[in-house]
Amino acid sequence: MMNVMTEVKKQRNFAYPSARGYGAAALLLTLLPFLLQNQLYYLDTLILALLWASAAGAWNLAGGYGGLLSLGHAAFFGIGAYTSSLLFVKLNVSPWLGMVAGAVLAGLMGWFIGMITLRMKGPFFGLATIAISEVLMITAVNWTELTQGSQGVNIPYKPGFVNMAFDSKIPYYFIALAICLVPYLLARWLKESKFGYELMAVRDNEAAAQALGIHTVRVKVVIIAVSSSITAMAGAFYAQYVTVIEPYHEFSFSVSIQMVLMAMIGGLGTASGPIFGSLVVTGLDTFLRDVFQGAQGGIQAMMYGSLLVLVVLFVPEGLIPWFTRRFRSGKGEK
Amino acid sequence: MIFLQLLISGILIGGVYALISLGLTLIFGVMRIVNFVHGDMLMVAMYLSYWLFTLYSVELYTGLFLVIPVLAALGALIYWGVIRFAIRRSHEASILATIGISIVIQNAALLLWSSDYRSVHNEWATHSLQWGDLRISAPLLIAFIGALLVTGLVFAFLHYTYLGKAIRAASMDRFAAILMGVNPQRIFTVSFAIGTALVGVAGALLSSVYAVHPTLGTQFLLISFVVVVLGGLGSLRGAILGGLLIGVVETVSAYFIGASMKQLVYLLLFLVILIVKPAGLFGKRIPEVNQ
Amino acid sequence: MAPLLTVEHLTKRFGGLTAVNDVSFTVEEGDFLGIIGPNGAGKTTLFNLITGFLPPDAGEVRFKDQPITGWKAYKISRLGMTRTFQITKPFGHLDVKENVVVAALQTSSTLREARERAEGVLRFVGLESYRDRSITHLPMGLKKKLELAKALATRPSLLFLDEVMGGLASDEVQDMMEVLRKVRESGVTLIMIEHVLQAITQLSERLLVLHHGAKLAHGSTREVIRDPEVVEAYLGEVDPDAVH
Amino acid sequence: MKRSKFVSISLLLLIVSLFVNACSPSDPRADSHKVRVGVAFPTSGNLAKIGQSCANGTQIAADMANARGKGPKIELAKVDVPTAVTGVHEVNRLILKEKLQLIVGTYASPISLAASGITERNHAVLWEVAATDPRLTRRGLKYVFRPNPDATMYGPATIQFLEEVVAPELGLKNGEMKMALIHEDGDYGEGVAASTKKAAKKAGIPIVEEVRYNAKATNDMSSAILRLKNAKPDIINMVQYNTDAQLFWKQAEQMDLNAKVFIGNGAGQSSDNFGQTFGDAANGVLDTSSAISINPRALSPEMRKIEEEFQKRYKKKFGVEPDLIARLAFSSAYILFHDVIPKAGGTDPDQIRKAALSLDKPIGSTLVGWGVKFDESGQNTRAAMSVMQWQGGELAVVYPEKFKKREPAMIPLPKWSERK
Repeated sequence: MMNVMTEVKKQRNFAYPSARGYGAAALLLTLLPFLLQNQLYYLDTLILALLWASAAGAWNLAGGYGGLLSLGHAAFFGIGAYTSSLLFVKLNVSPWLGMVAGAVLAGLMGWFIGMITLRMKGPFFGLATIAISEVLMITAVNWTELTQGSQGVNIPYKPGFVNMAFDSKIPYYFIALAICLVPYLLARWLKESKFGYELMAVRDNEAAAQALGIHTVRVKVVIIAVSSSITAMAGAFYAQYVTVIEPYHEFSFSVSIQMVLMAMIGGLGTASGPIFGSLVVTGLDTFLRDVFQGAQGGIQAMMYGSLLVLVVLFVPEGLIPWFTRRFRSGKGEK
Repeated sequence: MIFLQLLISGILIGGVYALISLGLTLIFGVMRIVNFVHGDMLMVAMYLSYWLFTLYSVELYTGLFLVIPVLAALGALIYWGVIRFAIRRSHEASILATIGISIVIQNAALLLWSSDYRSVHNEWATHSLQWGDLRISAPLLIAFIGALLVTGLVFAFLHYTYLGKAIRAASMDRFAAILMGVNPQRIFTVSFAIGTALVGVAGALLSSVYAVHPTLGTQFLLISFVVVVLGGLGSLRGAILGGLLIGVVETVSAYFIGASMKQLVYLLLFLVILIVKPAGLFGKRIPEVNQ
Repeated sequence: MAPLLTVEHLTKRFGGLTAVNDVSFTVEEGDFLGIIGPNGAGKTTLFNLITGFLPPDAGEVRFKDQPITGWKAYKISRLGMTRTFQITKPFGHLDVKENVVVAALQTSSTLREARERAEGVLRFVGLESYRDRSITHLPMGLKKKLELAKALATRPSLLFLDEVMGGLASDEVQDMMEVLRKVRESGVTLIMIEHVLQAITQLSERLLVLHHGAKLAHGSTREVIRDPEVVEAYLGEVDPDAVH
Repeated sequence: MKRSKFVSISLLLLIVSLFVNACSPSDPRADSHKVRVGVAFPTSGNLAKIGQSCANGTQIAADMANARGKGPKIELAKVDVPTAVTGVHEVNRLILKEKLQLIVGTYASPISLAASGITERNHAVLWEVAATDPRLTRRGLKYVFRPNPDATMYGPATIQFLEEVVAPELGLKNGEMKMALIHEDGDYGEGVAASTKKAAKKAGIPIVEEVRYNAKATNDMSSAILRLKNAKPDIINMVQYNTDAQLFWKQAEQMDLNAKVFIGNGAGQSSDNFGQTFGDAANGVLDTSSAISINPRALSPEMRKIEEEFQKRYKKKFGVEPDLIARLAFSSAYILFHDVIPKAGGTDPDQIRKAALSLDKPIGSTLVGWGVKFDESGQNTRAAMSVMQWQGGELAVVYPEKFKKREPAMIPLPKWSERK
């Protein structure tokens, strides 16, 4: 972890961005869906990008800022998707409440996993998280009374705000945007807070952090719990948007890896990294699927795989730190 | 009698897992990277022996000696081309690299050889030895014997050649090994090549047992990591014992609690062991290699 | 008034090797205790036992008569017993100032206060001009100063220094000794493991000598330097007059 | 500070603009004599082989419909949908960007359920060719049509075959025919197993054992085979995909698992790979599904010509014989391209619905033996099932009477020892 992000530190010590910067961004983000009114398909792509950005952003809180490289975050994504859907389908509980319930449940699960995986370092921690998401997958497949097993849960389409289901895509965009902002703002806060500094200290050198009096166990467990609950929120929104969830995908390794890759491509331990990573990956995947429409399914997946390898070789610290470094060094840095 | 048959079947499938994990424990042991390409190397080896058998009617067990060098070269190429840079960057970068290569290989296989399910059907494929009313599957038995033979060979290599000792040293403490004049790049290339060649042996021996298709690798990936961690990193003995243990546990639990939940047993076993002994069942507490 | 730190029969075995063998000593408020001994004498292990990084096999550690044996490292540190590491452990992705801010945060209520105090500590140890430097290109001397700065930023009452002078050039040793004198004057009690004898003899009044994990000698620096056993085991000839 | 904020905004704009101009929408206006139809199958990932067969079958259906020149020329826009979320995204592409109103697809139930949600909301038609989840056509959706049978039809068809053919052959009454189930625990396996158990209960056939397993992670079937051996069933009913079906059959021989009847349900035992891998060792295995090719005498003369042309075109275009799933996709798609679209005069969903509901074709009027009569929910009520058997290395229909190409043989199945 050490030498990956040596350049990241440069854009940390910034003062608060001026109101104008924030204002411009806010304006753009609210207008965007209306701009794409007649290009609804791109709105759909954007919504998916924001959905995956919120999951990647949530993962990044633990993986990027805390150095806890979980390879099984689909466990929390699945818990979020299943909790809100089952509450809605079986007890007619509004998905908004379901999302909160899922977040709390996943947070507890994250706290528990944090406690049992404390002493595991590096690859062992990653493998343990993969095992945990597999265990949850098998449970969901076999606990048919609760989860309807592998047949999956099909969420009936009852439009209305309470049911988080809409005819137009624009409300979905704003929900995805809101969820996506949660980990983003949290990440920005981390850089300016005691907990944030302690977390990054634990990531860089746990022994040194303990020597300074940081309760490293609590810091790690708290960030995993927070990261899992936000991942669950993304899972709940996913369920409402795709309207069909099944254990073999929602708890799958490919979902876990997608979050990790987006955060890595964008830039570990940066606030906007996962968002940018998701835009690139979702955008590229969509673009390639469009270009290679007729051809055998494998081609765009091969492109996706090669992109990952290229990022590792040439832009290991991720695109955002690379841009900011390139952008800043162009200005004759201090 | 049931239990004896379960035990035998468990040991036989355990032999398969051990054979596949041998290569992984070498790579994972030496370089501590979670290598996602390993499963796909098995798939490539199986395709290779399938084409050798169908196109050039080269028997599986003779084709083996062609599959090994090709896989070794492929392993060295993958290390030299990509993983070498990824490791220098960071731990995460190496995971990202192996996942990327895995996706590329799987989809290349899909494009090149289509998604058909192909398996070698020689007379050995469904042959089985009878012993009383116990049934021992011939191809699995051959794979099991192959696993023991190969372990012996690699064990000898690791203990009696300089290169082998250097690899073992690197897997115990990379920095100490470097201080002793071990050239890490050569060690990593060789261990990656041998590791991949070993999985080549597994592929050749198993191509009559399983039908190969592009995503076959993912089926064996998690379980081979479980075996390697149980057995302790870099420990060949551990990989064999770990493989047999998992094979028996899986077969017995599949019988008693149902095949759909059999994974639960060994996954929970895996988690408990990681919690109690984060360096694996037989492994020593290997000092955390800090950059 | 109970001594600041009491160590009684502290023992630690790694398999057959007894790294620390039945060591007992006390440290009074305001002392400056030096710990010397050949490599592998168990000095760092002793630090790890006292500061909670290693659980002892036997013996007890008391801080102002409160038993803290086996406590977790962060709890002991919060009592005001902070340590530095022989092999420096900076936070790789934070710059010099941020490393100190992390430490200062432990005893500050707001981030701004921590930043101000961190600035103060940086000036105190002479690192203020390197505030924005990243860790990877920092020379050893500055890394050692950073270790000290981080420890000081937690406002310790008892400071454990593990070879802070290791690898420093002679002028850097003088700077460091000057800083340690100022730390001492600010009322902090210091325990220092050091090989640089010049620093030991000029800074510490009392001296503890470890040999093969056992206490060879413990007393005022002047007497211990002359103790023939110590001389034979470790020092070789030292001009007794050099001792102040 | 302002600079990094500015950087992320400019990057955001860059990405969005990349989207907008890179894929400009093609000409939305579909002129009358040409119609564009979406085709969405999983052509990558685990279901790649089946998905590709479906896409091939659908392509041939379009070629042949165009060759007949009855209705407008049909152009296909293919997309790959390996998972539900890509299904949603790609179906959105076909509807919102390519402006299509008719999509043929998906094979896998979760993808079908997800895709039908999107088509319904966007006033477009989903023409499902193979997915078996009963819920697809039970949610009151107006624009979902499924010519193929759903999972609930497998059970009754198998039980009916057991009662009418197997029971007399073995000289056993229903109550005496002990049946064991072994099925993968995915949506396909669970659906068919559930309907089989229900039908068996109704017919009084005892279920003596049920083994469920995870198809993706099963490397060894010996414990499952042991469970089956213990139950000493007369009939073993299998619901398996390709790899697990082959592994199961290999180990059944190795462990000498014998039963009077082995009967599969579509997928695994009906795939061409099963025959290629086992050759004569596959002989005697039965499979309930849509017929691979029914007895010509049950086909209308026109259908007989179509079967030959399909066989010829498929071999010419893809170099291999069409497997059952390709035939199934072809039959479903051909109903749409050849009968529904010409009648609807285009792809307007309401016209398509009207044309589809108006169809009334007897059993045997498609390649795989179905008739065509859609109920209000869009489910084809005449999706007749048939039972096939591997004989002489080939899969041939042996039941029902009208479709039979060959007599059912090897009932009871000879023991493995007697086979060699």
